[in-house]
Order: sequence, then C-alpha cells, then structure tokens
Amino acid sequence: MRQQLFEFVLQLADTSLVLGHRLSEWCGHGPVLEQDLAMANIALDLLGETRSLYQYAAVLEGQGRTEDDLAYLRPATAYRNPLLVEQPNGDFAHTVVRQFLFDNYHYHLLLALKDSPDAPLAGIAEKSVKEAAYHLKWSSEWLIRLGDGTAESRQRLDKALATLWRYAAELTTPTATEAALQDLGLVPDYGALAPAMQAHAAHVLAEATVPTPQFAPFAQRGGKGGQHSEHLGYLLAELQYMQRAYPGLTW
Amino acid sequence: MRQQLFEFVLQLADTSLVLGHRLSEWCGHGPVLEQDLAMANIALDLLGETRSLYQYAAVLEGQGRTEDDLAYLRPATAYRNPLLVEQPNGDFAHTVVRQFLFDNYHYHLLLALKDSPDAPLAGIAEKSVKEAAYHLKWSSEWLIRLGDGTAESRQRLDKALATLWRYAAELTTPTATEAALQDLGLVPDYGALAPAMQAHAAHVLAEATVPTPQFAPFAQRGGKGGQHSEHLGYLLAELQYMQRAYPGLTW
Amino acid sequence: METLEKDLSRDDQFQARIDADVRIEPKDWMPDAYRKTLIRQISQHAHSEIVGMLPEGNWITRAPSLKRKAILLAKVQDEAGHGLYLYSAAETLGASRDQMLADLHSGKAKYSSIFNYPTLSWADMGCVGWLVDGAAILNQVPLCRTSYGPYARAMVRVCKEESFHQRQGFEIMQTLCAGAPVQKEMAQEALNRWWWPTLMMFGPKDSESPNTEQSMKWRIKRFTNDELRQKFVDMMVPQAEFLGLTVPDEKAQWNEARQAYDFGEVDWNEFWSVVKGNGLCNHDRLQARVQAHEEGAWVLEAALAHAAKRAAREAVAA
Amino acid sequence: METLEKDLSRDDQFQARIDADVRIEPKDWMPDAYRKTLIRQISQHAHSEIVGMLPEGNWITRAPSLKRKAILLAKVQDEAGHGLYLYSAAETLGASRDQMLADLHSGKAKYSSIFNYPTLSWADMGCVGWLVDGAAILNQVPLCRTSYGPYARAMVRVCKEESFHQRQGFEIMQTLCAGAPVQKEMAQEALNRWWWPTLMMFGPKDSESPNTEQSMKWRIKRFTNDELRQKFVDMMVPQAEFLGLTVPDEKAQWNEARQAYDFGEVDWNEFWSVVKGNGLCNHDRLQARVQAHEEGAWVLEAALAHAAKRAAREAVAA
Repeated sequence: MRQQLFEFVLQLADTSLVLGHRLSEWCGHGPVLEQDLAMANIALDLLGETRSLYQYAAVLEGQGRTEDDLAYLRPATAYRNPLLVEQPNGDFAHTVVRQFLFDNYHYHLLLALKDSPDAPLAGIAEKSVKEAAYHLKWSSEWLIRLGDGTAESRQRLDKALATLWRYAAELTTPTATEAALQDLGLVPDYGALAPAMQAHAAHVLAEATVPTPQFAPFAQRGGKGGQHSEHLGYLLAELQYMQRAYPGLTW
Repeated sequence: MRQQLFEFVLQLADTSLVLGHRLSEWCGHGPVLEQDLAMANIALDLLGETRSLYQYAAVLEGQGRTEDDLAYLRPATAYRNPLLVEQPNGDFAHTVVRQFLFDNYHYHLLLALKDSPDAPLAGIAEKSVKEAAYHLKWSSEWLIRLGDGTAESRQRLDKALATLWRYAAELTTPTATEAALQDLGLVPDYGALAPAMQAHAAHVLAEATVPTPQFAPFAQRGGKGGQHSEHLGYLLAELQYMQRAYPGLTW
Repeated sequence: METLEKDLSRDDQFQARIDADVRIEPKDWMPDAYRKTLIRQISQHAHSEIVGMLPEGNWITRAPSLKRKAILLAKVQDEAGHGLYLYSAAETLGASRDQMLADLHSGKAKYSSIFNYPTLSWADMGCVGWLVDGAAILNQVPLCRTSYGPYARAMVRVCKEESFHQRQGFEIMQTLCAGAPVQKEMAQEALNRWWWPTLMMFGPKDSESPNTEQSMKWRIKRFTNDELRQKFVDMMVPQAEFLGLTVPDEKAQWNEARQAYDFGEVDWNEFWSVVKGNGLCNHDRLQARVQAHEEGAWVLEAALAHAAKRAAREAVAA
Repeated sequence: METLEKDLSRDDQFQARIDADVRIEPKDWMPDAYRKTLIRQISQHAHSEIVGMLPEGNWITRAPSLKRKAILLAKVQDEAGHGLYLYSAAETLGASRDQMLADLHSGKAKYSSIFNYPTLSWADMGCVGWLVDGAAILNQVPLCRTSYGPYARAMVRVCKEESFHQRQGFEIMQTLCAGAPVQKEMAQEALNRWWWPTLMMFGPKDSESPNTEQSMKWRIKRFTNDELRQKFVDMMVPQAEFLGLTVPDEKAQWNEARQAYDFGEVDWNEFWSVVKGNGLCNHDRLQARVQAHEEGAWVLEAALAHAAKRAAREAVAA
C-alpha cells in the first residue's frame, strides 16, 4: 500500500512539475503582460504543489531521496505524468485548452482528495485546491473568450480542442495503482468525479458556443504508465541539465 | 604554441559541431526530400571534420581527454565557436544564409590551411576542403535561387540577410590566439583570404540580384572568446544530455 | 467478346511470365490491379522510409557519443535515400510524387505503423535497428526477387543497407548489455516496449489477410504474414538470450516438436487501433510531415521560378 | 506678454513646490518638459522590467533545484508586476500603454542596456540579482522620494521587492562560492562578465550627461551618475572580497585619502555601442518582445470582442 501510495504521489508530482514547466516557458513571451503574469502565477502554484508532493513521496519511499533527486534524476520512461501535460505550448489557445482540461480534473480531484484518510495527502490537497479553483476560473474564462471572441480565436480554439481533447480521458482512467488505492478509499473514485467535471465542461463549452468534442475512439493514454510522447525527453533534457552536469552539488 | 594550437583546433571543432548540430535538427523536416538529404549530408561532413579536429586537439592537449570529453563535458562558456553557427535554424532562408556565410569562410580557410606547416592540421584541411567546396556550391546555388526566385523567397532571404550578416565579420576577425598563430605562419592571414571571399560573395549576391548588405557598425563578435548568445546553452543541454546523465559509460 | 478474350489471353500471358520468373518492366503490359497493388505497396514503403526518419531523427541531437551520432545520422540519411528511389520506382508505374505525398498527408495512404511508436531512450536506437530493421529485412528480402523489375532492383539496394543498419542496431544493444547495470536496464526496458509492435509489422494473421493470395500469385509477396512472423521469432528469441535480455512474452518457448518457438498472441486490438490512427505518435508524425511540406512549399516554388527565369534568359541569350 | 508672465509664475510656483518637497500629483499643473521627461523615464523603466524578464526567464526551465526554480520564477513574476505598475504610473501622465509599447517595439524608446547581455550560466542568476539589482536599487532608492507622487509610490514597492531579490542573488553567489571548485569558478566567470556592464548602469560620466542638472532641479534625480557609481563600487568590492571573488579590475583598490575605492575606466565605446543597438542580445530581446506582441494580438482582440458581445447581450437582457 505504501508503495502504491508512493507511486500515486509521484505521478501527481510529475504531472504538476511538467505542466508547470510548460507554463513557465511562456514567461516573458505571453500575449499580454497580464496573462504572462497569470501563467507565471499558475506555474508557481503548480511548482509549490510539486515540491510538497515530492517531499511526501520521498518520505513514503524512505530511501533518503530528496525532492530534487526525484525531479532531476529519473529518465523519461520513469516519469508518470499523463500525456496531456507534456504536450507543447503551441499557441495561446493550445495552452488554454490544455490548462482547462487539466484544471477541470485537478480541481475536482483535489476537492475529493482533501477528504482522503491519508492525512499528508489530504493536507496538500487542501492547500492546493484553492489555487486550483483559481486556475480553473482562469482557463474557463479564457476558453469562453476564445470560443465566443473573434473568428480567428474560434478557429484557433477549435484546432486546439481537436488536437488536445484526445488526451483528456487518460486523466481519469485509473491505472492499476490508482484502482488499488481507490479500493482502499485513499483515492477518490474517478467515476464519482465525472458528473461534476462534465457539468463544468458542458457549462463552459456552452458559454464558449462550442459543441462538445467527441474523440472517444482516439483517446490517448500511456504517460501514467511511462509510455510518453517524444516531447518529454526534450523537456527533461532542459529541466535536468544542471543536476546531470554537476551531480551531487548544493545550489 | 602547442596550447594556442590546441585552442585554435578546439575552436574549429566546436564550430563544426555546433553548425552540424543545427543542420541535423532539420533531419526529417526539410522543405523537400532532396534538401533534407543535402542538409543531412553537410551535417555528416561537418561531424566527420569535428571528430578529426577533437581527436587532434586531444593529442595536442595531452591530458588524456577524448573527442567525447571535449564535445560533451564543457559548459557553454568554454565553447569557442563564433556566434553565427549557434544561431537557430529559422526558416530555410535563414539556414541557407547562415550556411553560405560559413561555407564561404570555411572553404577559403581550409584551402589555405591545407598548406599549413602543421601536418595534422593540413591533413584534416585537405580532406575537408573537398567537402567544403560542395557545401559552398550548395549554399551559393540556393542563395541565388531564393534571391532570384519568387517575391516571397526574396523577402525571406532579405530578412535572413538582415538578421545574420552581422555575424559574418567575427569569422575572420582574429582572436589573440589566432593572431599569434598567424604570426607563426601556422594559420593563414585572414586578410589574405578576404579578396577571394569577397569576390565569391559579390558574384553570388549579384546572381541573386541582391545588393551587398552593409552592417559594419553592427558586427557582432564574442563567441570565439566564450561570450555566446543564449541559444548555445539550450543546444548543449540537448547535445550533452546523455553524457551528463550517465557519466563515464561506453556507448 | 473478342476484346475480353484478348484481355484474358494477355492476363494469361502475363501470369505465365510471372510464373517463369521473368521480370516485368515499366513498358510491359500489366493488369490494372497489378499496377494499382504495386503503386500502393511501393508508395507505402516509400512513405514508411520518410516517416521512419522521424523516430530515429529524434535522437540525432542527443546521441551519447560523436561516433554514434555520425552512424545514426548516416542511417537516417540512408532512409531518405531509400524513400527517394522507392518514389522513383513508383513513378515508373505512372504515379506522381505529388499525388503520393498528397495521399500520405490526407491520411489516404498508409505507412508502417511501427513508426507510430515513440523513441523514448537511447536504447530505442538499438531496438529500432535490431528488431524493426530485422523485421523489415525479413519482409523485404523476398522482394528482391519480386516480379516487378524496378521494385526488385530498388529492394536489392535497400536490403543491403538495411542489413548494415540492423547490425549497427544489434551492436548498440550489445554495448548496452555489456555496459553498466543502468544501460542493461535501458536495453531491457526498450525491448519490452518494442517486442510486440515489431511482431505486428508482419501484418494481420493469414486468416485476416485477404490480399495475400493474389499477391503471392503475382510474386509480389513470397511468404505469408504468419510464416514471416514465425521466422522472426525463431531468429530473435535466441539473439535476445545471447544479449542476456528477456522477450516480454512468457509463452516464447522452444517447441521441440515443431522445431520452432511458440509465442503468445499479438494484441490485435492494439494493432488495428494504431493502424486506424490511434497510436501514440500518429498525430505527431503526420503533423510533422504535413508541416515540413507546407512550410517548405515556398522553397520549391522559388526553385521553379528561378529555373524558369534562368531558362528564359538563356533562350534570349541564345 | 501677460500669458508668458502667468506661465513664468506657474513655473516658479511649480519649482517652489518641488523645492519644498511637496509631491506633484496627476491633476496638478506641471511644465511640459517635466511631464515629457517623466514619461520617458518611467516608460523606459517599465520597459526595462519587461525586457529584464528575458535574461532571467532564460534559466527558469534549467534552474538546478526546485527551490531555486520557485524563487527565480517568483522573481521574474515580480518584474512583470513592476512593469505593470510603472506603466500605470506613466498613464497618470497621459501616456497610453499602446503608444509606450509601440515606441519600445520601434526602437524609439529605450530600456536598460544591461539586459542586452546574455545569461550564460546559472551563476548569472546570482550576478544579476547581486550586481544588477544592486545597481538598480542604488539608482532607484532616491526615486522613492522623487517629486512625482505616483512614481515615488510605485518605487517604494519596487525597491522593497528589489532588495529582496538582491539578497536572493547574493545568496546564490554565496552558495556557489561555498560549494565545489567548479561552482566557484562559475561564480568568478560570471562576475568577470557582469562587473563592467553593471558599472555602466549608472549612465555616462557626469561630464557627458547633460540632462542631469535639470533632473536634479526637478528632484527626479537626486545623485549624479558618478556619485552613484562610486557608491556602488564602494559597496560591491568588499562584498566580492567577502565571497572570495576578485572584481576584474586591477585598479580597484582602496584609496585611504579619498576614503573610497579607486577603479578603472569603463569602456565607454562598448557602452555607446550597446546603447545604439549593437549588444549581443539587442536584436534577440527586441525580437522576443515584438514577437510576443504580434503573436498575441489576436488574443487581445478576442478578449475585446467577447467583452463587447457580452455587454451587448447584457444590454438586451436588461
């Protein structure tokens, strides 16, 4: 059980780290200063959550590894983030759609996780759920603006939805580890999260005047099992460069 | 003298490695299959030259370092390539202009270097100059096609020239090391290369119907002294990742 | 009625040439179905070479030594070359490269599904060479004797280079397996990912492969999918053992009675799902090709415009 | 004649308020030259914050620990915030953000030349915090008492955060200097590159700085360039010594008679060359800003279009 919880916490940590990394790539290059700030802010929240999760994972593992060991010294095939979050930024519409799909899952997951009988995990969720609520508000509002904005923004949004929707299902498709933890009641039943997630998505898409995308037969998964897209390797080469180049030092 | 020759050979090796890396980024993404092949071919030639140069540099240094140690285990600030070759690929016009500026220098340098009294260096130059002649032919022909092609190709070429011409002067501006080796007659006087280089550039630009760009006051230099643009760090993070992540292994 | 008999007789004559192992050449008469089948197969093969540049191209900039980088770059360059002469072979049948590319980009034409799997570690460069090229060679060696001349001659060259590539891939695996524990783990992890997809490279089971019979009759194909798959397993299981690796299939055991390896059932759901576009990389691969083509269009236009200008100038000068 | 006298008297009154250290507020009358000088200075300052995000943003994805990554990201975010409230301060003088950005993108408006130097190693994050923010604070602390109210209040907040950033930068340097030899070398190498450019941050020599007198009279400026540069050297040379580093200037020696550090001559050719656009990163920095602006234009348009649609719907509903 401890091993499974370790794996699950690691999966969450990898997910926040990778998405935070992607958002931080926008820093200094955002479409307007206010949104540059907003994305840096979300990246910072995710990074904070990442650190708490890795620290807890390190405790669960009990092998003396640190948060930095876990983040910087594992190869791509050991990373457990779902495919969605490693997808490149693309244009702002891609970033917004990726964020919306993640936030809708992340917020509802944390909302349930904060009642987990595992106190440390519940504590992290309790702290992060407030931030996640703000993230979901931000990405929902932007999805609406882009959908119900100009012809160009709508076209870009449609393309982003067509590209990214296929990665949504993996978020709530339990791995064997997640299923085992769900049976133990440590992790919420994803099926139980679905109505609230679907209701929110339906509301936002309706406001955005966008029909719900249908990509069921093309749902992509693999990342949570270590089967990633080729994008992750480049991301990690950059993220891990310093720790790889100068092993064992203090910064 | 041996130390200076080591530095010079290292500078040439870094230069070929970095430009070859840039060209190889096109592999599988070239504008047409034939040019994909041509760029891979040039990249391969440059990589071959790189290896000969690093191997010779390692001998000159006499510290037991290998070609891979020299390529994979030095930070950006220790790299000695001129700024031109680390500039990103941009569109095909940028790649062609970067290549033309480099080839025009590289070919004429090797042509003179093959008469260097330093036998190993002369040997490397002798082998590479034939390849460099082909490279210069390729980039010259493409510069002409783009300049005297369509309105769009001309516009893209002009933009590439405006962006990259400022990096040309560094190639033939001797560093203290180069000047010392020139005094010793081991390295050709760059001033003596200038007429042939200028004549070739003038001929190609005329065929391309492009006026010679004038950017003298904005000539950029620094790379040969270790002052790079921020592009090099990312390139090296990728290039060096495996050796950094798994130090000391055989592949 | 006369025409029909004449056609029948042409068909018979054609088949007689095939049966006598006489090569069909571009100018020879051939049945439409033969031509279409060949165009589909050769262009698909050409597309596979071009798309196949991407998973290996993905590691050129990150190769762990300069020597490996040079070998890998040369290999990917060879694949571009294979693509070029396969497109040329298809052109001898009346297909145009533009149309073949348009079919690739629209999703109408296929390429080998194996390239819809990602390359995630350096060991994948070993597995792609050793297993993927190994399977390709088994598929392709019989094609050196295929009935259509230009295709057969192209395949002779392709197979020669492929077997060189395959040895390089095996050598990468050998080096990893003789290296540090972390390298051997990397090799095993890659084998785990690539084993089943390479078994799929031989196509559906014979019972699900309706075209096999006609293709064999035309000597475009000389072995069935299942025959080749068995041959592959029989070849690779001992090689994996030699490397000290384990193929991820508990059923892969020597069968003394059959004098062959038994092996488990391929996940055909996954096979069809990837064929239909749902592999991890289908979208990215096609996107990369389409993008290269669209973003490169102006280059080709410029080259054509310049050639036309030059020709006009030379005409005036003459 | 009467108007002129009235204006003169307004000018006198204005100067009298300045001399009495009374804050000028947006609705107060002010001379055109004062307004223009302030708009130029504040917008330049805002641009510097925004362009200044780039050299540090360059290391966010490569920060060597999660903690340092979080600190750096927060710092760059603060800079975006500074940019925002400095643009607001300039807007109180009648400048529009659109116009200020257009001037930045066309090259008409300047930003601090220090950001035209590249960040090449992690130690640069230390030097930028320690030296660049250190120099900025010396330039900016007097601005907390500057005569124009909104600017002065913005600077109070900016300076508070900057001094926090400066301490973080120094801490990076301390960690490097207390670390492995390779880390200390990295710190020294970065100091060698940043030392002289930071001395240039105080602007040209007083004898070459014609605007200083008027700016001091208006209390937009309170110390001369050379005074601040001396103050900086006097502060930083001992800090470098404390770190065990050597500033790259043999002339940097304590002068007992002056009770100050002597130091060498700044390379003013380099200074003017970078100001004129010839720094290593001028082109890339401006390009990055222009590109973000151009590629982001559709986002702003969409937001405005949506707001208009929503307002129209609400008007109908009301």
